[in-house]
Amino acid sequence: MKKLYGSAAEALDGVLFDGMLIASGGFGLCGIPELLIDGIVEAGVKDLTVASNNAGVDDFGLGKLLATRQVKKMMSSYVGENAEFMRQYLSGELELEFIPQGTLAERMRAGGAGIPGFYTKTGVGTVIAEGKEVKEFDGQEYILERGIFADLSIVKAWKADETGNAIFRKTARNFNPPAAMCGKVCIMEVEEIVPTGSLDPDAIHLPGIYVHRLIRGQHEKRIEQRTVRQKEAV
Amino acid sequence: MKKLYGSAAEALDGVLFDGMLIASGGFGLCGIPELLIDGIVEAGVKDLTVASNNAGVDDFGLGKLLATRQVKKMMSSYVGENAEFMRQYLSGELELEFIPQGTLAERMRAGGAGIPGFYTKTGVGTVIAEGKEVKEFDGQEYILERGIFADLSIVKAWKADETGNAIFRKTARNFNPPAAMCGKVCIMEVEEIVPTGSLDPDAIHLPGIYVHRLIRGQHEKRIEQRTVRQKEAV
Amino acid sequence: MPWDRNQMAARAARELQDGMYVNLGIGIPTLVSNHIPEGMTVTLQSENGMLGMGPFPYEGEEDPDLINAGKQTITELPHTAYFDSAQSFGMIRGGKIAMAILGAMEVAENGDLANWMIPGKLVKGMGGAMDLVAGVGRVIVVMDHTNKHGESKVLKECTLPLTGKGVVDLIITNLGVMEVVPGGLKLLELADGVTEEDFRAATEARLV
Amino acid sequence: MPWDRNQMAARAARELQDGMYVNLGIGIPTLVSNHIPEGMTVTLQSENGMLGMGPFPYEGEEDPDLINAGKQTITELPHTAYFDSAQSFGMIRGGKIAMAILGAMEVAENGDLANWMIPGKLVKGMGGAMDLVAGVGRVIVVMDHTNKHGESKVLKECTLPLTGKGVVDLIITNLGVMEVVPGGLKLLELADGVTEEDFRAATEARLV
Repeated sequence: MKKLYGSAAEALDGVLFDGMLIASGGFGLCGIPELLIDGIVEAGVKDLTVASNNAGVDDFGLGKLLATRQVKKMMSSYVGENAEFMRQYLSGELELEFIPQGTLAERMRAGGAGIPGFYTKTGVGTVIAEGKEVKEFDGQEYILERGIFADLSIVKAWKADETGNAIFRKTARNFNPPAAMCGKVCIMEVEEIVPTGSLDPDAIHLPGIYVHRLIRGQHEKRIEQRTVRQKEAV
Repeated sequence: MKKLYGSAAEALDGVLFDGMLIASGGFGLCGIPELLIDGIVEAGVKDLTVASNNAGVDDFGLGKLLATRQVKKMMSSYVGENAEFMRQYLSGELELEFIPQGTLAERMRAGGAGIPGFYTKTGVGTVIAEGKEVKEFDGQEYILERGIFADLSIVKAWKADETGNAIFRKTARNFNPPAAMCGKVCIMEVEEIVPTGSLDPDAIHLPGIYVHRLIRGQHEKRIEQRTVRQKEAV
Repeated sequence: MPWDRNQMAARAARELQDGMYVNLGIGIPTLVSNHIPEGMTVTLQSENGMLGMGPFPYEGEEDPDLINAGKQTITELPHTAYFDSAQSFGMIRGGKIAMAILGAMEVAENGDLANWMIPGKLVKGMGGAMDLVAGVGRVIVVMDHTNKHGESKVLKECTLPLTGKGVVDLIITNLGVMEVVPGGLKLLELADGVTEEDFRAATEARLV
Repeated sequence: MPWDRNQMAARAARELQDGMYVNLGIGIPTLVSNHIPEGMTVTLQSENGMLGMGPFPYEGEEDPDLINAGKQTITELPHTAYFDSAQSFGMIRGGKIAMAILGAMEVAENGDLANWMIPGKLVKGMGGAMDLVAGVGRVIVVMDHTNKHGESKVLKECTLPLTGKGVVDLIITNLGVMEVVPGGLKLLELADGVTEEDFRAATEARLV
């Protein structure tokens, strides 16, 4: 069974529908599935709910899907690097569910691991706990959080073999593995396809079982906050 | 702060007490903390509860701790490769909590990740569910399982640097990472200490933050079921 | 003539599809890997923490760090990936493994499965069986139709403690193949030379 | 004279111990890394998925795949390890990070912390702050003692939506250092030239 597709459009063919829940990897603009986001913009599917830690910037990343008004709701921990996002949110056009960053990552991981709910102390006593079941364990309060089961996962890795075994690079790993795990279908974009057998089986971050479709392409990899230090005088 | 100790006895000094809960890595005899088990035998601490997928064989692995009657209770998914174990169990000298293998791994991982409870469908409608809270999610029943918070984790890795960043080899990884995560104190034994900076930071299986003490030593690495195939005639 | 172990394994192998990730239990299910059709890629999981399980090693090439869930020495393949047991059972519980092919002591017409414990006898534990039957996409049982006393193992209700409730999808025995459907079992196929009468006589469960 | 940002960071750095794994928030907490004593090893976590965070890169050496939780380009160190965000927050929630040093809008005498949201103003989200304050071993707040209107930020009760309930252990402001103890805050230390009277006048919370 071939997992490798020729383009984002081909890989997305047949899996998109209006109103679907999409989980996306990436943190800020780092490790985001650039090509698949472009593909979804092109496909024009709408009323999307997108679980992603951030929402991109105006002209890059998930910001592009917001610009086209394809997103109905975001599930995120930190947004607002994006003027159009804030405009839609403040005008009530866009729903937003704030989720603590670790709870979001764990909710994705839980969905991928067949865990419909887990207890955490994150958010106890805050607005995050409102409407959630509270349970005591050993005298401490915890709240029940739900696994995320997405219709589609879109993720970005560095390298993969043709069976989808993938490795990520540095902090571009971030939400990509948990996002990949929680989708009924997972599509992954990579910078490089390597021959099967050339990755160290001990060093694979995401086994191919999680990856249903695979594309390779050029990535812009934009930097959001370029910060440098001065070379000390020799 | 130095994590590297000279011997199992030195590494175990000050962390053992009667009645404690120890989580151990390993599957069968593969990837077990041989040296630390020997060290605990020598230390003579007793009334231990040990969470480990298996219980070793009569003269190797956790079987040694059973032979000396230091174990009060095992939390395991599969036992009985061990005559002394079965004798103690059948005579009522040893308590045994059977835990499905995946539930055991997840309970360790949960404890390490600060999750006191999670829901799973594993064991629903079986003896495993008896006495456990049942909850419905989306029309399906799940049972509540608890995170394991161990007093001590004993694990075995292949290589580590001096800060405890560790890599495992092939299927010897098994329960070692989740066991390592769930202990208040984690002691790791390795076959090789490598200079800090020589491991690829993208390829580290267990970051050193989980590892409090570290020893290097010779491992027997006994094979439980040697199974081979015949070379085809050329 | 009823099917032998190899024929049962071959029949089970016909349930495989190209690209599938599969978990094979101990016993007859292990033989299924000998019957994967040429040109079809099926990736075997070993639940201790491996995808892409290869054959047994040649003498002298055994590696103590490379064993399967039955603790036997095995080998790796070009597409092998290793991971820890929490991740491994995450993919099982999360439904990423398309199919498990397992042995059984008893199966009931509602899909209940018993394959881990006989009260009063030595109990070694369920290992990963409960996780597998609860989590994987499709559970196929391969077993003899009757026990050594000639009593049906395909029952109205299991008498032994369950491994999973309503978890079995397909039953392959030495006498034929049954699908678990609402209301009972649907006979899909008879082993060569087994009559429907023979089959019904050996089956306690309701056939619909 | 009250402490300046650097003096507050230096004071916070005195809470560090050799071998600690620490998470530093944005703003003054980031400056703490400039005050780690010579010879002491402190490993910084970046909660997007990294232990062993190094300094900013030199011009031209920025790597888009290597950023901190503030999305700034950074570098790695010899003992760096990368992992995914679920693992990263697993270690936070699991109490493996010994200490977090964070900024705040308000802190209350019972350890309540508010640092993510002002109703009616633009809300960008809590990011990882709620996970950090709920999970790490010890939470140290570093902030100005009063707001720009001169009103105390060290309160009897927080007025803003909470980031965490009863989570703060130590408060370092430009006026001094307080520990959260049963019944209120214990004044541990005054900034140079700040009198206890000044300090009390600027503090709404009960000092015990």
